[in-house]
Amino acid sequence: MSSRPAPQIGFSFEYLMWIFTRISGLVMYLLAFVGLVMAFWMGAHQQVDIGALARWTFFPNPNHVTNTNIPDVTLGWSNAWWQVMEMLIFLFAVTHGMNGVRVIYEDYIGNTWGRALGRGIIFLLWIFLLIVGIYVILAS
Amino acid sequence: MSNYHQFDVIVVGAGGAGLMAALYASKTANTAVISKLYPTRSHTGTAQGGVGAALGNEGEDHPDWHTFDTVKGSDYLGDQDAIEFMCHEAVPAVYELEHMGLPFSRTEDGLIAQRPFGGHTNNITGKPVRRACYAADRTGHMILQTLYQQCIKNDVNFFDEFQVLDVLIENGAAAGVVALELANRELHVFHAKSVIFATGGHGRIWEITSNAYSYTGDGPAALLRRGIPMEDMEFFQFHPTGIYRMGILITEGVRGEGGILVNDKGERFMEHYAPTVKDLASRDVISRAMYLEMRDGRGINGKRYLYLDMRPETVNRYAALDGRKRPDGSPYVVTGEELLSKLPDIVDFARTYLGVDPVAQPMPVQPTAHYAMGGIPTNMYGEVVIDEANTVLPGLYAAGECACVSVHGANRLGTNSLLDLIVFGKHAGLRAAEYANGASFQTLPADPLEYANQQLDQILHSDGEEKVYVIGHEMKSVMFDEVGVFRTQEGMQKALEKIGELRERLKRVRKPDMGKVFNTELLDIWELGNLLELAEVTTVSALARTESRGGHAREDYPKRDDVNWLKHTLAWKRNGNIELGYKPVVITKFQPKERVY
Amino acid sequence: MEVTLKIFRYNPESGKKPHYEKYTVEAEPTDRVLDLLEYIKGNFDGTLSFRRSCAHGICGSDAMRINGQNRLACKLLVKDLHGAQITVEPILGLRVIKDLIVDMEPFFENYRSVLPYLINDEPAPKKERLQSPEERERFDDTTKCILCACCTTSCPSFWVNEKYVGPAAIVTAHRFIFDSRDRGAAERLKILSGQFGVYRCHTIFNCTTACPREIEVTQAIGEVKKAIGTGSLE
Amino acid sequence: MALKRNVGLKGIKYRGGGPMLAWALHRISGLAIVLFVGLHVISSFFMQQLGSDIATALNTVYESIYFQFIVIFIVLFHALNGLRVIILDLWPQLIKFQREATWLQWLIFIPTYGMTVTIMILNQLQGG
Ligand SMILES: Cc1cc2nc3c(=O)[nH]c(=O)nc-3n(C[C@H](O)[C@H](O)[C@H](O)COP(=O)(O)OP(=O)(O)OC[C@H]3O[C@@H](n4cnc5c(N)ncnc54)[C@H](O)[C@@H]3O)c2cc1C
Ligand code: HEM
Ligand code: SF4
Ligand code: F3S
Ligand code: FES
Repeated sequence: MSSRPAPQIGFSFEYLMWIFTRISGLVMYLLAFVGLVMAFWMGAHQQVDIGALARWTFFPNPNHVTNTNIPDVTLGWSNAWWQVMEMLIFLFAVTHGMNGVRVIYEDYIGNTWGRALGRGIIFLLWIFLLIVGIYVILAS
Repeated sequence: MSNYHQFDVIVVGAGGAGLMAALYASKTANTAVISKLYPTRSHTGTAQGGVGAALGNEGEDHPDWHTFDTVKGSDYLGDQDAIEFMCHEAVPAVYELEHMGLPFSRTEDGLIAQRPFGGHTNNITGKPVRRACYAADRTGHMILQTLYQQCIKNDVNFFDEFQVLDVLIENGAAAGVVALELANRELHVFHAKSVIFATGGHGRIWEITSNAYSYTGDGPAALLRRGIPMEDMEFFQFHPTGIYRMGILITEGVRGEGGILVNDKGERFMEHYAPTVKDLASRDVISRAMYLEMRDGRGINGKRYLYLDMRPETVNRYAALDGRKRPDGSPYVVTGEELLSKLPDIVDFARTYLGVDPVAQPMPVQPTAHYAMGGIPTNMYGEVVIDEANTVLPGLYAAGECACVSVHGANRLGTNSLLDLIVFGKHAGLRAAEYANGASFQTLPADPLEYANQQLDQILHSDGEEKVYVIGHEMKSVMFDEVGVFRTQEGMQKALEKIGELRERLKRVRKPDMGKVFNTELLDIWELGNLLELAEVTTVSALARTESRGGHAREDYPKRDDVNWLKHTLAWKRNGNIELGYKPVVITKFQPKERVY
Repeated sequence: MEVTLKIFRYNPESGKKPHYEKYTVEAEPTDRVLDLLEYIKGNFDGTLSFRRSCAHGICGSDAMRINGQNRLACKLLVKDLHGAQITVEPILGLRVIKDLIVDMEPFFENYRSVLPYLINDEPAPKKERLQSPEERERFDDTTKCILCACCTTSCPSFWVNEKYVGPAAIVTAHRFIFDSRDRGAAERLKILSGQFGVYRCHTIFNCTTACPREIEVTQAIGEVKKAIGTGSLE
Repeated sequence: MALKRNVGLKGIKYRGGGPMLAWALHRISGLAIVLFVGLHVISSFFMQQLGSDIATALNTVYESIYFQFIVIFIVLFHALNGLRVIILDLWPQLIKFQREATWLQWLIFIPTYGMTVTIMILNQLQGG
C-alpha cells in the first residue's frame, strides 16, 4: 500500500566477515569436490587409501598421498595446477578458520581495548600461517 | 535527600491510561511515571478483543450509535455527557494510536479491521455492528507496547518497581505521593503539583478472576484513606467466559467471530435470554443467564461451568441460522485456520491451560470477576471530584480502570475500557500539565513519610499466627459467593462480617520477611489490606442499593428502580466507618428505558 | 500428587551463600508452577521472592529456569513436567538480586538501544495509514513479544557478553524494520550490523525453544541478517 | 548486594537440546581444525627445512588410524553442520524447518562417516 525507500546495503566489518565465512565455506566445498573428483579420475581408486584421500580432498598436496605398494604414486599428482588448488583452499581455510577464532574471541571480549589487541594478535598469526603454508606448498 | 524528587506531574501507574497521560503531560511539563511493575507488565497488556470506535470501516457506524449503546449498556447509570464525549473522541484517538505505530489488523482495503462485540449494535436494525478495532486478540498488548515505545521515544522519566503507598494532600490540593522502592525498601517522597492516578482495578477481591496478582486497588485504597470518596463501587463486572476454575479470560471476540455458549443439553441458551443479539448481549446479561442455567442444573454434567463452542462447524451452523453476512454481503462461513489466525492467543490459552483444542472441542467456561466500573470519581477531564456537588480537588487526577468518570455506569461494554484509557488518559494528562504550569508546589507536611512509616512498622512488628495467604483466600471465597454475580441481603451481611473479622486477623499475621531487598511479602500484606478496604466499600455500597442494575444483581430486588436509584453512590471512609452519599446521573439525550437485547 | 520443588535461594542480606532448598507440596496436575510457588510462599516461607502479575503468560514477569530451561512459571503446568521433582532457578546472564529475581536493567537497555518505536516523519493522513493484510502479516509474528527475556537469557552468546543486544531486542527491531509504515529501517540495521548486533548470534536456537509466545525468534534474526546484506525489506 | 553476573559452567547445564549441542560441537570442531591445520603446516615446514624429529613424531600421530577417525569426524561434522547453517542463513524462511534440517544433516553424516570408518578399518586389516 505504500512504497518505502529500501535501506542502503551497509558494509559493516561484522557483516563482511559473516558473509565471507559463508562464502568461504561454500568455496571449500567446491574446491574439495574438484579435488575429490579429480583424484578419482587420476586413479585414486586403486592407488590410495581412504585416509589419504580425505586428506588430499582438503589439501591436495602430494605429500598427503601415500601408498606403500606403489612407490611413485604421487608422480601424476604433483604439478602446478594442484599447487594452485592447494594454495586456494589453504588460503580460504586459514582465513575462514582464523576469522572463526576471532569471532569466538570477540564473543567473550566486550571492551574495545581487548578487542583491538586480540585482532592484532590473530591478524599476525594469520599472516604468519599463510606465509609458512605457502612456502611449504611451493617448496614441496 | 536522595529520596526526595520533584516533578511538575507525577503519574502513578504505567498501564494504558498512565502512559497516555504521561505522553501528553510530558509535552509541556516535567513528568515522571511511577509504577510498581515494569510498564510492559501492566494489565492493559492482557486485554484481548479490541478498542471500540465507530470508524465504520466494515459497515455503517456512527459515534452517536456508539453513545447510545454505551448508555444502554451502562443500564442508564453512565453520565451521558461524558459518554458522548468519549464516543466522539474515540475515532481520532484510534487514528492517533495507529499513527503511533499500533499494528492493527487490516481489512482487504488496508483499513483498520473491526469485529463485532457484545452490546455494540446498529441502532436502526438492532443487529451487531463491527466496532471493535483489533490487533488479532492482543489489542491491549499492542496498545501497551506502542505507548511504552512512544514514551521511550519521548524520553519520559520512569521509576519502575516503585510502589505508591500514600498520597499527600495539603491545603486541599495534591502535593505528591510517597512510594516504596522495591529493590531496597526505601521510602521516597515525590513532590508534585499534579498527581494522576492510573493504577488499574481491584479484581483480586474475588476468587475466580481474570485479573492479575497486581490488581489490588492500591490507588483507590490510598485515596480512600485520605478522605476521597469512591463512586459506584457496587458495580463490578463479571465476564461470562473465564476458563473454568482459573478465571483466565476468553475474549468476547470469540463470540464476535461466531462462537456460542451451550448448556448441558447442547442448547444455545442465550436465545431465551436475549433473542435479538443472543450471545452478543452485554456481559451482565450473559453472566446472569449462565448463573441461572447452572443453578437449574444445566451446567455441564451438573457442574458449575458451561461450554463456549467455537468449532467451525458450530459457528457456521448458527451463523446460517442467524442469517449472518460478511460486510460484502456473502454468507458468513469460517474455517479453522481463519479462527486460528484471528484468535491465536485464545487457542494457545485453551491448549495450555485446558488441554483443549478449541477448533475441535468446546471450552469449559464460567463467569469470572473482570472489571471495576466503580472507582475514584472524576469529571470528564480526569479531575478528581470529591463530593455530591462534583467539587474538584485541585491537582488530583485519575484515569483508567481505577477512575469512575462515569462512562461505564452499571455495566461496561467490551472494548470501552481500552477506549476509556486512551481518551481520559490523554485528557487527564493534558489537564494535569496545564494545571501544573499555572500552579506552584504545595508545601509538604513536616514528615511526609509519617503515615507510610507507621503502617509499615506495624506490619513489620506483627508477630501472630495468621497467614496472609489464608486470609486472602477466605476473602476471595466469601466475596465470590456472596457479593458475586447474584447478591442477597443476608449473603452480603455475612460477607461484611467476614471482612471485619479478616481485617482484625490481618493485624495478627505471622512475622513477615524483615528484609529490605524485594520484600514481596510485606507488599502482599499491604495489598491485602487495600483489597479488604475495597471489599468493604463494595459490600456496603451494594447492601444499600436495593435494586438490580447492570453488574449489580440482587435476588431480593430483581427489578431496576429508576425512581429511587437512578443515582451514583459515593462512599467515604470516616473514622473507620463507611458513609454513603449519592449524586445524580447526567442525562442528556436518552431517557431510561427497559433494557432488552 | 506430591511434588518436590528444589528452589534456588539467595538472600543478599543474610550473608549466606546461594543454595537450594526443597519443599514438598501437594499439587494438582493442572496447577501452574507459579501456583506452587505462591503456595510455598504463602505457607512455608514468606521470604521466597519472585516476580509475577498476570498469571497467564502475557505480562512477561515470571521468566525462570525450570528443570534447566527458561519458562514462564505461569505457563507451565505440573502435568507437563512429568516428574516428581521440579528445579526452579533464576534466569542466567543477569545479576541475581534475590531468589528468583534478577536485575532486568541490562535487558531493557538492550531493548532501548534498537530504537524500539515507529519512525516516520511524513505527515500522517487524517485517517489511518493504509497497510494491506499481507504487509501486516509480514511482521505479525514479532509483534507478539512480551519482553519476558526467556530468549535472551537462554542465549550462550548473551551469557558470555551482556552487551550483545540479544534476541528480544532483535525481535523488536524486526517488528519495526518490516513494518511498511516505518522509515527507520536503515538506522536500525546500522545498529544491528555492529559489533554487538545480529552477528553475535550463531543460530543456537535456544531462544526459539524458550520463547513462550512461540515466536520464530531465530528466523526473525535471520531475516534481519539478510536485510543487512541485501538491503531489501521484502 | 546482588550476585555477580556469572554464568560460568551453569550454562552447560542449560537444557538447550540438539541445536545447542550442534553449535558447541561446531565451535569445538572449528577450533580443532584450526589447531590441526596450523600444527600440520608448521611441522611440515620444520620437516622440509630441518628434517626435524618433532615433525616426524607429529606426523606419526596424524597418520595413525585412531587420530584419523577423530579428524574425519570433526571435519565431516563441521562441514555438514556448516552447510546447514549456511543454507538456513541464506534462506531464513527455511528456518522453520530447522528440525528437519538437523535430521537430514545426521542422515547424511552417519552413513558417510560410517562407511569411511568401515573402509578404513577393512583396509587396515588387509594391509596388516
Ligand atoms: C483479561 C482481560 C481482558 C480485557 N480485554 C479488554 C478488551 O478487549 N477491551 C477493553 O476495552 N478492555 C479490556 N479489558 C479491560 C482493560 O484491559 C483494563 O481495564 C485496562 O487495561 C486497565 O488499564 P489501566 O491503565 O487503568 O491499568 P493497568 O494497565 O492495569 O495499569 C495499572 C498500572 O498501575 C501500576 N500500579 C498499580 N498499583 C500501583 C502502586 N501502588 N504504585 C505504583 N504503581 C501502581 C501498575 O504497575 C500498572 O502499571 C480487559 C481486562 C482483562 C483483565
Ligand atoms: C566445507 C568446509 C567448511 C564449512 C562449510 C564451514 C562452515 C562454517 C560456518 C558456516 C561457520 C559459522 C558458524 C557460525 O557462525 O555459527 C564456521 C565457523 C568456523 N569454522 Fe568453518 N567451515 C568449514 C571448514 C572449516 C575449516 C577447514 C576450518 C579451520 C581451518 C574452520 C574453522 C572454523 C572456525 C574456527 C569457526 C568459528 C566457530 C564459531 O564461531 O563457533 N572451518 N564454519
Ligand atoms: S521473543 Fe519470546 S522469549 Fe523473547 S522476550 Fe519476546 S516473548 Fe519473551
Ligand atoms: S539462542 Fe542466541 S545465538 Fe542466536 S539463535 Fe538464539 S540468539
Ligand atoms: S505472570 Fe504474567 S507472564 Fe507469568
